Amino acid sequence: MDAINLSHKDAAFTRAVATRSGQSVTACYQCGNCTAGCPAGFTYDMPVSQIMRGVQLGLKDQVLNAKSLWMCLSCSTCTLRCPNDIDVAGIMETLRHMAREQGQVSVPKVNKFWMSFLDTVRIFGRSYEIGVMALYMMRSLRVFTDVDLAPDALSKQKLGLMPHVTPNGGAEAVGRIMQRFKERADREGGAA
Amino acid sequence: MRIGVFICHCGSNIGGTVDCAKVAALAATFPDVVYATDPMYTCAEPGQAAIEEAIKNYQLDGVVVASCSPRMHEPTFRRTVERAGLNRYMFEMANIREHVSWIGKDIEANTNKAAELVKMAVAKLRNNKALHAASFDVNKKVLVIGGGVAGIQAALDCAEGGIPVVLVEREATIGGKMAKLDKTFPTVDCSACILGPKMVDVAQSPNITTYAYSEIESISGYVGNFTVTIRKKTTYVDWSKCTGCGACTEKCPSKKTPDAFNEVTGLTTAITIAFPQAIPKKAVINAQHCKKLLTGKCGVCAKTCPTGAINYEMKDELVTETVGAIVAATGYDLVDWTQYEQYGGGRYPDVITSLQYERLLSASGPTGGHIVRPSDGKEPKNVVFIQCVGSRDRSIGRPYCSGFCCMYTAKQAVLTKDHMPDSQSYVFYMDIRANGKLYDEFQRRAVEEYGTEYIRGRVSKIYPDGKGHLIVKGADTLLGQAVEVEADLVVLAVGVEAAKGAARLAEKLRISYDSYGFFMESHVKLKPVETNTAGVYLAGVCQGVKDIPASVAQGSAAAAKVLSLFSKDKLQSDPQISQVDIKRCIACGKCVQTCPFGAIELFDFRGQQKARVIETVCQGCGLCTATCPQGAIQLAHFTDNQILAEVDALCQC
Amino acid sequence: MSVLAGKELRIVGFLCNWCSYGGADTAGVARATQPTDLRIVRVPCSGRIDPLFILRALLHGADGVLVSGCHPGDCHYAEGNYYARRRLEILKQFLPVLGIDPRRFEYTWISASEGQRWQLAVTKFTQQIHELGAAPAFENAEKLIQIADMALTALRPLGTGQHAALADLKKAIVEKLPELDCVIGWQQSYDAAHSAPLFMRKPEDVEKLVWGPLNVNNLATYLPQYKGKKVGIVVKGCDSRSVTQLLQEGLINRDDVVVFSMPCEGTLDMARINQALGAYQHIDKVAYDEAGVSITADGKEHRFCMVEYAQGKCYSCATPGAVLADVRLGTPTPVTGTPATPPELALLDSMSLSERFAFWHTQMERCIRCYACRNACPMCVCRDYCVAESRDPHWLTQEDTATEKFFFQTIHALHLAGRCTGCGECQRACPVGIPILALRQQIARAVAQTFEGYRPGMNAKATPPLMGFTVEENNIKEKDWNK
Amino acid sequence: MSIVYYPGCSAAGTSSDYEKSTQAVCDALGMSFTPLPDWNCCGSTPAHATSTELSAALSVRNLDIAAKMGAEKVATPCPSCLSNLRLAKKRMEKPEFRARVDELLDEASSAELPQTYSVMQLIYEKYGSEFVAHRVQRPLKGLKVACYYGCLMSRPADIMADFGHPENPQVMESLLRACGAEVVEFPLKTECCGASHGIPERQLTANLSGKILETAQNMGIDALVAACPLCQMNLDLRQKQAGKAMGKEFALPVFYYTQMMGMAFGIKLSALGLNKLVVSPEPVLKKWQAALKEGVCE
Repeated sequence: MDAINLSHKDAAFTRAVATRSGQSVTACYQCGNCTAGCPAGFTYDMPVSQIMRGVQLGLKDQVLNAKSLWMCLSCSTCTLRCPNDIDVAGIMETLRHMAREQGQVSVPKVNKFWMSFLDTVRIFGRSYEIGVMALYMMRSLRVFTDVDLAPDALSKQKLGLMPHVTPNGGAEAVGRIMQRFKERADREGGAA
Repeated sequence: MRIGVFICHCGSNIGGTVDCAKVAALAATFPDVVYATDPMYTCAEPGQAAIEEAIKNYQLDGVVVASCSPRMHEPTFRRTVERAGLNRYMFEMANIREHVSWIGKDIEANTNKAAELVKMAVAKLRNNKALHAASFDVNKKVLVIGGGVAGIQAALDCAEGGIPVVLVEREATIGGKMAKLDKTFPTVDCSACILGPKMVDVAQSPNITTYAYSEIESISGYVGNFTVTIRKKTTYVDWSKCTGCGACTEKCPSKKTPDAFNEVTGLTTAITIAFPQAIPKKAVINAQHCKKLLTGKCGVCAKTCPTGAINYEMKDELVTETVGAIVAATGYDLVDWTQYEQYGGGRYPDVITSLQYERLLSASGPTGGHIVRPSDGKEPKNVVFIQCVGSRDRSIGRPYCSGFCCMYTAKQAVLTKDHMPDSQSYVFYMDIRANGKLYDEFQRRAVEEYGTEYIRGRVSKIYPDGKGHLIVKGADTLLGQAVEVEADLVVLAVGVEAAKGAARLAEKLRISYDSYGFFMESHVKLKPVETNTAGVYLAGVCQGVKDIPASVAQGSAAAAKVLSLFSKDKLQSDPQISQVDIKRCIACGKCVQTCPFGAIELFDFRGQQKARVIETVCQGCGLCTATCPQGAIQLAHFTDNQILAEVDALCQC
Repeated sequence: MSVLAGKELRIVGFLCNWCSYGGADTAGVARATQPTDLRIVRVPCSGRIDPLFILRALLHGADGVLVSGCHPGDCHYAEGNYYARRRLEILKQFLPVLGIDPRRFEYTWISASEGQRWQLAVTKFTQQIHELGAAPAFENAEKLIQIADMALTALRPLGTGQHAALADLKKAIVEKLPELDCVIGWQQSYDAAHSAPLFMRKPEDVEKLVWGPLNVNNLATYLPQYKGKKVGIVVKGCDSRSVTQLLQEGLINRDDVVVFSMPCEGTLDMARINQALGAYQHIDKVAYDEAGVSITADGKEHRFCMVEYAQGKCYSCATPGAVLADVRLGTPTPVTGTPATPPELALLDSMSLSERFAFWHTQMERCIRCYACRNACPMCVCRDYCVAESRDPHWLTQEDTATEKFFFQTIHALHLAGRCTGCGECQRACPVGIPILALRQQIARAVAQTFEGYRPGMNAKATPPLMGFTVEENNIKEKDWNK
Repeated sequence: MSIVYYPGCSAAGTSSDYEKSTQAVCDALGMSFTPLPDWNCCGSTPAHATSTELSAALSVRNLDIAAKMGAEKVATPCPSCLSNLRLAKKRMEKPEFRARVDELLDEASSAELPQTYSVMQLIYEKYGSEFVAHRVQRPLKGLKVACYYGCLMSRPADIMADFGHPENPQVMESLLRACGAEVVEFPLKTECCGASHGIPERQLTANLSGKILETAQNMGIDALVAACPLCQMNLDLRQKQAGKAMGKEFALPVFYYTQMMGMAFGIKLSALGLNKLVVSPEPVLKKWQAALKEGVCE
């Protein structure tokens, strides 16, 4: 492993994370409580506390490429127990936004699932499970990963088979929100 | 008037962001200023000598020094001008460091501001009058509040110096927190063996009067002459008769009383003597658990007591003592750790505090020194210590380090291994703070010789796994991974906070306290024992976290301060007190009505009522001056004309 | 030395030595960057801060004043800041009537350990003052003349007191006279259209006593000089409040005073009446009826209806009967409704801050500094030792500027804070007719709002609000610097 | 003023049983809601993971409709929706943020947006456990249960402060105790179940749900009680997956709290959607009925 040259650290990145998340990055004293409590931590390639350290040191590429950003469950346990009152989950979310804007999505399947979900919302105004599944399978080019659940899920009518469309033009209104969002994101140079 | 002005560079502290030479040049143009200069260090010996010389060479009758806060060096420079023959009140200070150079970097603005502050000081000085201190008698007796190790040390040193001491302790016995400890770091001395003799000395000293189970009700007066009212809380036992034989405690039927001395790790009786070495060794009835007091039926202790000391009708008693100085040594309490819901919020019996663990380790504790789990009485194998619970935690408003937890945790890990060779201890820590004599060496021994597993990371959660273990979920940040320990017993190194009621006591003492309730010293570096109230000194953790040697040292330091204060037969009173202009006074009595100290009285002056100030009682607040509509009562050194001069110097330009 | 142009404004701070000055030091030690505008005056205690220091600064060029003391409960002198809190709050509420933006003055509590809080307070306050900009100079204010609209609905019937039991009153006075040095009442003055004080010592003096809307003088003004002697006094409702206030302050003894009272039906605004009469040689006739007075001067009859020509204070008067009296005669006058804002104050209320500044400047230019206002005031007890004419303390110069004269008015008003009963003698006595009562009325309003409806002169046993305190103040809010 | 009801998307699919039982329990208590017409999805995790402003826009559209209806409060059974709607309202307090969000909407949103509450909180605050106990007809005798809130019902702490301690809420416990159940303190009540990662990262969810189920089972309870559609699905539908991940076999029925309350209120079981539970509730029902009968004999 090569030594990281700290004299080339990206201070602008540190500042950007602090500004966009509204959090004081320097307040972190690396106690590791976020890592200790993170339920998804065992799937991370970089534990939360090290992501925080990476942000402090301006290690932009390393942080934005971390798979951890996409494995985070947004449960906010890290925020809750941070002794320095840092909204760590908020920082993770900010990093996710920044990574996507830069086109760095290290766990594509998670993102694909999210995009599929938002597609059904865009079309129908509400999400419905079969639609999300179908779109997700198309996107990820994989068959239903939860085949083992299918018998139970189907027999117990766990999956909405019909899209529930909002009745009074709500779907169209949501479509317009998404459209405006996409246009603005394109205009402002972020990848939505 | 001939005024000299000295604009101090304070090295680069002021000179770095204030153009001192320019300020001096401007000052030379202010009215009555005949000499202005900008020395490098005004407070240093050559700086002070230069002031004295200038006073002589330029026939100055007033001096302004622009430098640091007057709270720092006003007394220093007053002595300087006095040495050169001026009255010490013909001196003013402009604070151009704390209020100028340290809070902004704009040299133009700072220089301008510094010059204006000097202008204000000159304007005030032009209205100053020589003031002369009166002298008054000192009551050479000291009050020590708190009978922990710091208070004990202060009391013993004063008593040794021949000073009568009144020692007031809130609990039934002196000894404080140290009396509850099993061993002390880094020598693993038996705490009782080193504190016990000191406690006995207190009991045997003819100079020390101890009021245990008592609290300070009120304090009035001033340095040299304080009057203190002490509330002796009801013990239901006449201590003049109680011999401490303990017969009552053997017979008392209420055997399920929580044992406060043992940090509620065990049970005791409703009538109890805190511990065998208690000083004073006297019984106290816990009214919340005494059958006789609760239901009227019982009275066993009264029947048992061979000296007839039990008195169920007893009430609180107020006693008054007069003293000349006060040492506050009120110590600390543990942070309420039950707010940590993630550690069970107090619901898991096998999650205990470090002080409770001390009682479990102690041979005089409820388990006779056997380490057992409170839940099932079994000996634990895996013991997890968690540091910084209630320390360095902004989220609960306790951002400071409690200082000694690292060391006592290491000690407890060592003792755990001594008690149970098969056990394994784990310590979750963030940083090890072991900067005392032999401290780091001791902590390393805990790791290297005693096999304690130190894990660098905070603990996120403790929960019972349903099978008798506690799962401790932490992180090893050095490894970069979450880790878990299946613990049998978890000991929380709970942080310290100011003792309960510290703020209320501070108000009675008229001293300041910080946002955490610790008492404020006069100067954080140079006057760590004094307070801003003359005659009131601090010792021990009440001033800030510290360990036993530091507390003992500060106790001795406070005693030294008291002894040096009492080395004079008379004290000089502060002449900055109110004075009545008899011809302007119309005896409307508004000053008498508002004075917080009752320092003003009406008297008959050639057939007319007039007000007058009782010199030794007046504290110099100036409330009367702001109250009197005709300006007939003026606070010396802060008269209407002096303050108006300052306001005008600023505004009318 | 002038303010750094374009960079700074003039901000004066008054800080107590023990807490806030220490807090400012703590901020300095922590190198907590702050704006440079503030200059600090160190005082021992916030209780030492006479609100007049603040007014002096604000009238003489300060753009803002910040006061800081120990937190309530933590005063080094036990109680000083409790008094300060009340006095400073009343000052803050007083400023607007003068035309000074109350945001130019704040008071706060900062302990010696609160360096950060001090930094926040200074930063926010300086920002606040910069948002307000430089304070306008009083001397530069434009000319503005406005006159109060006196057409108001009174809370009680106004009349001329024709059914008053004057004969009974005279009888009662004659009966009491032997025990008393004298009884103070009213008599006809140089003509039938004016009245003057009457000092009755013999039974025949009592015959001269008159009762009616011309009895404008507040006779309580004379009482303090009789302290120690037994005297009687005839009072209207408003006068009785002055008597009560004098008793409350111990300036007279209850045992030495016998109070005679009859219900008042209102008094005339003599300034307007004299103006209507103009210069005349002789009063031919003064005739009263229920609704008003007809005065014939030099053969010309002038009609003055009470509802139109009463003194401003009479419209909002809710105490036509005496608050305390030993001899009470006549049928009480009914009072209905709640007091409205008095007309002088209503006029000020209708103006913007800059208009008020202009208004007062115009009025103060007219002031001849005769101190008639002070001399007429029954509560102005300093008399010969008034700070207006003293060099030690030297609050006022003899400079003939509107600012100095205005500052005197604020001194008078603040010395009366919580004591002024609103009798209006100051304004009535003013030879040039400056409506200075409005200043006292604003303070009275602030005192009533802040201290649960307290009205001076209603209860001789009460503690005046500014001479006392409560640990918790219900209506005084601590400044929140985080907003 | 009325409380507007926002069901959330899963009400019509995965958790129609939650929806059904919620309605039944509210009816039984006499709590009425006005339906929010034309509501849309709050965007859930995918929206806020994409953009805070997009997430807020989707939520605000709903809050705005409610505001224009004059709603005082919005009620939702789903903690995820709750969290999104509350966060959106809080963030809209900042003018710059509001302007950015309004740009995405058809029209600028109302100045005052109503606050959102979980149905559970509304029941608890309006009726309290005493009234609920009074309403009970068939107490949940003999049933030992543990409450599981999931990670979003009490968090983030700053926006959910009115619900209780974020680590140890007590509302569900109080309600179920009022219904006669023996409720044990569940130490993992607010730990995360794996949430929406069930589809793309099933192993993650299986592991987390597995730990929760394991601890719960160790405590010797009859059933786990949930309040979140996603949690319930992960713990119930995915219970076999979780078992496999832990190398254990679980058979722990996972009810919605509204189903349990409905049972206690004497509501017909078919009206509570118990048939949709994947892990059979039969043993629980049997134990309960047996205990009830015993009670009758006493």
